[in-house]
Amino acid sequence: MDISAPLLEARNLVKTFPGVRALKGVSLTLHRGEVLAVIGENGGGKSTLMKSLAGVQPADSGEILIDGRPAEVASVPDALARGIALIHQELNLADNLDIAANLFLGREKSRFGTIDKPAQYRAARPLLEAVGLDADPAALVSTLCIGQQQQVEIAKALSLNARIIIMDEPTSSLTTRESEKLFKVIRDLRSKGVGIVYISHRLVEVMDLADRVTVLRDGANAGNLEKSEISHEAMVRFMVGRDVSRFYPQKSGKLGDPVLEADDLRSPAHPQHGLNFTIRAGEIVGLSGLVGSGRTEMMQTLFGITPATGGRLRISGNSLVPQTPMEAINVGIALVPEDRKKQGVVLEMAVSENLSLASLRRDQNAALINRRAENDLCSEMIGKLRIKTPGGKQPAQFLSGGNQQKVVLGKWLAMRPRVLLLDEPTRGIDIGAKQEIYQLMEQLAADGVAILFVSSEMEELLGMADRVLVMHEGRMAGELAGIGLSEESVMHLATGGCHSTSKSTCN
Amino acid sequence: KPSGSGSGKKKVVFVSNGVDPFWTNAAAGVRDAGPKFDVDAETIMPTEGVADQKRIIEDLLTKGVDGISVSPIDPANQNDILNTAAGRTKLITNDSDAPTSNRLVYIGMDNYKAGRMTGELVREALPQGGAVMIFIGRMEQDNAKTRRQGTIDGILGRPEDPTRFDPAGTIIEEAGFKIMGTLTDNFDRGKTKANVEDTLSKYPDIAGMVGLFGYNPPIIIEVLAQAGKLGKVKVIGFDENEATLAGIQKGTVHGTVVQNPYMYGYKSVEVLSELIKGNTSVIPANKMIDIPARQIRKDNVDTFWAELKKTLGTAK
Amino acid sequence: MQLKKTLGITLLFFAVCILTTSLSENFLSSYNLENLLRRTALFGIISIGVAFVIVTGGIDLSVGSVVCLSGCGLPWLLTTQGWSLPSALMAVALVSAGIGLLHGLLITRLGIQPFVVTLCGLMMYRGIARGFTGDQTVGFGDGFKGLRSLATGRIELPFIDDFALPAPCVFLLVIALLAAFFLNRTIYGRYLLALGRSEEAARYSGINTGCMTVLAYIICSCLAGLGGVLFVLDVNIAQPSDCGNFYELYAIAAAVLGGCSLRGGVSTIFGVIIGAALMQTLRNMITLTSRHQHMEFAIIGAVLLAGVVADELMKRRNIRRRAVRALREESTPA
Amino acid sequence: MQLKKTLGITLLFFAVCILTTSLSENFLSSYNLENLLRRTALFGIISIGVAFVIVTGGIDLSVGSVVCLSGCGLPWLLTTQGWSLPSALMAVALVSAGIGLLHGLLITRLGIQPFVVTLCGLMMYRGIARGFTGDQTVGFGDGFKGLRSLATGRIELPFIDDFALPAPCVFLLVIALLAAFFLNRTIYGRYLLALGRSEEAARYSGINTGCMTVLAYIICSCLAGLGGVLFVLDVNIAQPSDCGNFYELYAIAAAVLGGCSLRGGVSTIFGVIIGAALMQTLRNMITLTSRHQHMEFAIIGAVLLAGVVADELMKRRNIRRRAVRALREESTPA
Ligand SMILES: Nc1ncnc2c1ncn2[C@@H]1O[C@H](COP(=O)(O)OP(=O)(O)OP(=O)(O)O)[C@@H](O)[C@H]1O
Ligand SMILES: Nc1ncnc2c1ncn2[C@@H]1O[C@H](COP(=O)(O)OP(=O)(O)OP(=O)(O)O)[C@@H](O)[C@H]1O
Ligand SMILES: [Mg+2]
Ligand SMILES: [Mg+2]
Repeated sequence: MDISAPLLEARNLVKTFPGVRALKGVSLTLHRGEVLAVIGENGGGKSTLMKSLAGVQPADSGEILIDGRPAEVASVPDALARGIALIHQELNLADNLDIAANLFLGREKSRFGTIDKPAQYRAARPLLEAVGLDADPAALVSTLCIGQQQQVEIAKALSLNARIIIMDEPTSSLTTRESEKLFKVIRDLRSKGVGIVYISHRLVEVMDLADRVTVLRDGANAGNLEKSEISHEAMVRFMVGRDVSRFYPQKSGKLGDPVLEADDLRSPAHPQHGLNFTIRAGEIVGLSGLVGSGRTEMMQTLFGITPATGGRLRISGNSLVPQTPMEAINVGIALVPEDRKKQGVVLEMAVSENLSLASLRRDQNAALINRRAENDLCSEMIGKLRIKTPGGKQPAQFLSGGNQQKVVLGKWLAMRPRVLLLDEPTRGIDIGAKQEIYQLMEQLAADGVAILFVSSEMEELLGMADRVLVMHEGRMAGELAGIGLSEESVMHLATGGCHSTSKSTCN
Repeated sequence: KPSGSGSGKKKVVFVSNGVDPFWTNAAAGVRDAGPKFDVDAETIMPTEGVADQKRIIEDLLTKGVDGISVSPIDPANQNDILNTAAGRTKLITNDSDAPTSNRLVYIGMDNYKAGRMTGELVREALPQGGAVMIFIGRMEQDNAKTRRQGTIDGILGRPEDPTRFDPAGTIIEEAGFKIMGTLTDNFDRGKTKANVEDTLSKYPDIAGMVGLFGYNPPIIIEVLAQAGKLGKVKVIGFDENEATLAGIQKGTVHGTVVQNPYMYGYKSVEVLSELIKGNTSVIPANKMIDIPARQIRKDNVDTFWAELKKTLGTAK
Repeated sequence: MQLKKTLGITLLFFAVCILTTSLSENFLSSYNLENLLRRTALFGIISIGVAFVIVTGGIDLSVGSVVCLSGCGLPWLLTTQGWSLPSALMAVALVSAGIGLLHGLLITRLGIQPFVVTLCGLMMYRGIARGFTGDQTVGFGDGFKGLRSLATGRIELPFIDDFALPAPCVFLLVIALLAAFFLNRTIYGRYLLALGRSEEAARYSGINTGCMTVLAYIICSCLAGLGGVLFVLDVNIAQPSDCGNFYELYAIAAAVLGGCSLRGGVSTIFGVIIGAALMQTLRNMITLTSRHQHMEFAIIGAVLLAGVVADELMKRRNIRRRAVRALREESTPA
Repeated sequence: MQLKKTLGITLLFFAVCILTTSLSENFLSSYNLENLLRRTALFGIISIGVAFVIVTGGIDLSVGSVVCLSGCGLPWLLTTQGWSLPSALMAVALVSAGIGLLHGLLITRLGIQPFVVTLCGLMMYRGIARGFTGDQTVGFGDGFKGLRSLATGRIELPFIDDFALPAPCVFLLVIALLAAFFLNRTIYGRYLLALGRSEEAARYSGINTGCMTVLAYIICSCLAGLGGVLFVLDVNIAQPSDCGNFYELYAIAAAVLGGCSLRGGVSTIFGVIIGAALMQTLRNMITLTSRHQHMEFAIIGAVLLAGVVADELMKRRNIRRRAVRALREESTPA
């Protein structure tokens, strides 16, 4: 084995999808004991590159070298045999099976083709410990919450004893605390000589972890940064191709009357805790908490998806607890949901149809679709939100994540909401689109909309929110504003006050 | 419409009421008669009941055939299509008549009478009466309905009345007989078998079993053989399935009533070819060409079978 | 878009027609065309109903049994029970709608799978029809000629001699136009299409998806009920153990042939009608031209499969071609 | 876990048995039990096959037609064509496996939906059987007694007089044990369960999901083929136009009753057998105790629906109860 040669080298990879050339000759080098961050805008080709390195979607042309020798990685088993493991951007678990079964799927510990379950459970425990997941290996994956499932994915990659581990946005559904555990694992692996490719849109993490950064733009290399060159500005410059000044917009600061007042509101997931809070017109309020702390549940209760089991809610002074989303919409509440692809847009439908889906009812002519209103709305929103699409007829599935999110926002802007609920509005969205969404939020607030947004990104929370509500295990743990608002104070409340080792209670 | 078929031969078609070995015998008659009377003769068997039969007749009229012999599934309600056919081609009925339609003549027998003949066989087999179960493919079609009613009336020795109807679920106790019911199987042979088996479970002392559709008796024999009750339970069949005839030879089946489907086919072609030529003298005054049913018992089974083999043999 | 999706099946349909014409000079006779149109109309109506359910991503296996229930129920009520025509028709309509409502509620409220719910329905409704008729054939005999002309009537067309439009075609035409209009022009149609692709996204947009899904099942059952009525008016009798057997499969096959995806969200009413016409034409062709009538379903099955496979291959080729074109365009300016 | 999923159906089954026993003293007669066991075994075998396909999230509508093809094919080859027994059996097995392979390849390679592929199969294979038999009944007559004892034979049990185990039960037992072992203990079974729930998760774990899916369809068709052979050996004759009609629906219903989810990834072989037994017991019950034989399917459908609904309601209550318990536990220490 040639020690001086890089662990993994990709040269000139090209990958074409119907209508899209996702990779136009991308190269990448990874050394032993190194964390290489790969960043870039949505649709830049990061995931595609990783999938071709891991044999999931082999590249059309180009070369992959391992230890300096050309290696063919045409399938997942090929990649596994060469010690390459990939944690996918999306969760890929069979939730009808238990944790151990998922960890060793495809590589079962077996005797004569029969599975040795005890051996699997034994082998699973240390792996779960390493990623900080306190769960029985015999527990069904369907009983875990998203964050825990992500931890199972990470443990699975560890179980491969891979020499190269690729992580495609592993922290997108983890909060700071869970992320910290992951970073510890990554540092451990690095010290053992494992090469790690780390993809994230959270530049803070990248600065924390990365030894080197490779930036992709439009399916091509946009630049490389050595450890010493890594800085927020440098990364952004490469990603966007220009300087991005003033990341978070200026706050206007004028607050109006209370618009949303919750009084002892009880969500079905945590009916034992009543929620109390108030949001004023023009205010941007952040909602923080650990994974599974009940933030999404609260948003869904406010929006009538999972109607409240008790308590009162006042919207602009009128009492109403929405029992269906329609009722919520009628009083001026809008929700940009957490799972964009499933709940936000109808992927196969055209951009224009997605944009009008909520306002059709309002613009109807005796139940007929008002085509003119639909087209007007479409061009208005494409212009206003700068949605990048060849036209209104383009199916939403062909848009990048950021542009899909803008479509969801556009759908609700058309309804002129009084209260805008945003659940992880920038998850998996690149920096350019993020900034546009921030500006939009600020502008809406200036127009008197009350905004409540959930975020697991501390930086965004502190940058955007006038005030932060913190949830812990289904209850409102506290409220922070002004000088009291800091990363430490949020984490303190989110972890349940003083003790930092309390286990997260999912399921 | 006149025939357009290329061979120049007149075209006649025999339409059955379903798919069954019974109709295979009729088809043999059709095939044999074709060359004899110099016509192009064909048999079609509808699979999906009455709607399918209608569709086939319509398509045949389109095709332009010179004569059709049809076994209407439910004559009382099929006048429309029969009259349409009668208006466009020579139409006769077989096996089951449609007297109110414009058909030219009916070739066949009276199912009620044949049923009574079956009933007589039951009385012979069970002189001191007993419990009897009737098995049949379906209750709905006209020939099944009248055949079953004839059988019941025959067993009980009631006066003739083809319009009488006893619902399937009623137990009829008369004249020393107890008719336990009628079980249908919708042509699912597995279900027939289950019906016979379940009858043995339900009435261990059953005295007689009557299978009114051709495929019923062989399955009854099969089940009785497996249960070791051959001979103990009297079997009376209908139609001339090989296993039924073999059972009569062996004495495990008391007897069967046979129609003459071969003759239905043969005669249909003959009558149609004459009608096409313009010879209406083949139509009797009562518009019925009777091909009577016969009772087959141990004494005449050998001659009948030999005859049957001969007529069917010529077809092959 | 709509056109492209139905292009393949339309071509196939014309190919079958041309083939049959060349094999049998009677195919194009007005008598045959009328028969074919009537059958297509009858099956087309129930296929459109099924298409509504398929649009929501569901399936309705009970169509044949609902055909049976209404097809047996109407003559039974009229002749055996002596109900008046309006009340009998009303009863049939209410029962059909009630069945759809039941299906819809079980599916949306209890979350039971459509396949399972309607499979139970398939067994039940035929059983019920066999029950109330006492397993007897029911029919109109010589009566109800006026009513029957709804199915058997022919409408003389101006300027065309010797050919008249079968009455069921008028039903089909009206229903097809209404269905196409509903799906493509009204907000409720849009809601159905949206929820068929992503129930959640539709729900999160304030659409009452449960209600819309129930509506689709009601439409399906009602059209099946109407189909049953027209079938029995056409044939004049119905046998409860037979009537409508397997019709759900023919209807689903017609919808799939016509371009509906069982994954939901896609519909072309025009395609569904062509699909129904293709199936009927194939059966007609086999009776007209071949002596192997019992091979009928082997041939229909094979054509159906060939159609679906060809469609799939064509789709793939199109995508590949479009990709190549896009790339070329991309590289030209560079 | 497995037990819990099948608890409801097992209770229902026992309830039906107890009810029937109380209504008819003949239900528990050894003759009746033997018959019931034999029928359950025959339907159980094809239901297990279908369960394999359902585990992958697919569906096989062609089961009844494959039963018809092999059930007509075997006697036809043996009696009409005069093939030797081994070659005829081999041919039936190969054709059945080939059908499964075809389905699997069309589904995995071309991405056509299982419902569509097997719907075409449903039409084709019966048509083919009707074709080669010339639409004639085929059967063994008085011959092949030895072969037929595979289906009609009874195996005397030690210590039990007057009751013998029907031979098909041995087949069922062996197949069920193998199937349960395969699904729960072997890595391939694990692969099937995983890909049924999330095809991608399995594929990304390096599992050849295409290959495993094809395998499931082959198993299903082979068991359907075996079922067809046993059916015809039991009844002695087969009529191609009727043999096996609707058996796919009975098999799917048994699998669903037994706890398989049509969404894939869940299987309980034991439950499937109980499901098949329940359906057969219901039919037996109706013949034994009621005069309304034609209501049979209405009753079966209603029981099936009631079972599914009760199951769903129970699941919900359990979830709610667990939630309440969790709340109480949480609030106690506080
Ligand atoms: N299976 C596919 N079929 C067609 N196009 C695809 C496919 N997968 C990816 N693409 C396209 O390839 C391009 C690169 O996508 P990729 O997922 O690699 O981006 P990414 O950098 O990972 O973005 P993100 O940050 O949103 O995860 C995009 O334009 C995307 O739409
Ligand atoms: N549909 C559901 N069924 C059962 N439990 C659920 C459901 N949705 C959420 N939960 C549970 O409710 C709790 C709160 O979940 P929620 O999604 O509201 O948390 P969150 O703070 O938004 O976390 P995340 O960042 O993962 O979205 C978790 O324990 C989760 O497992
Ligand atoms: Mg990505
Ligand atoms: Mg959340």
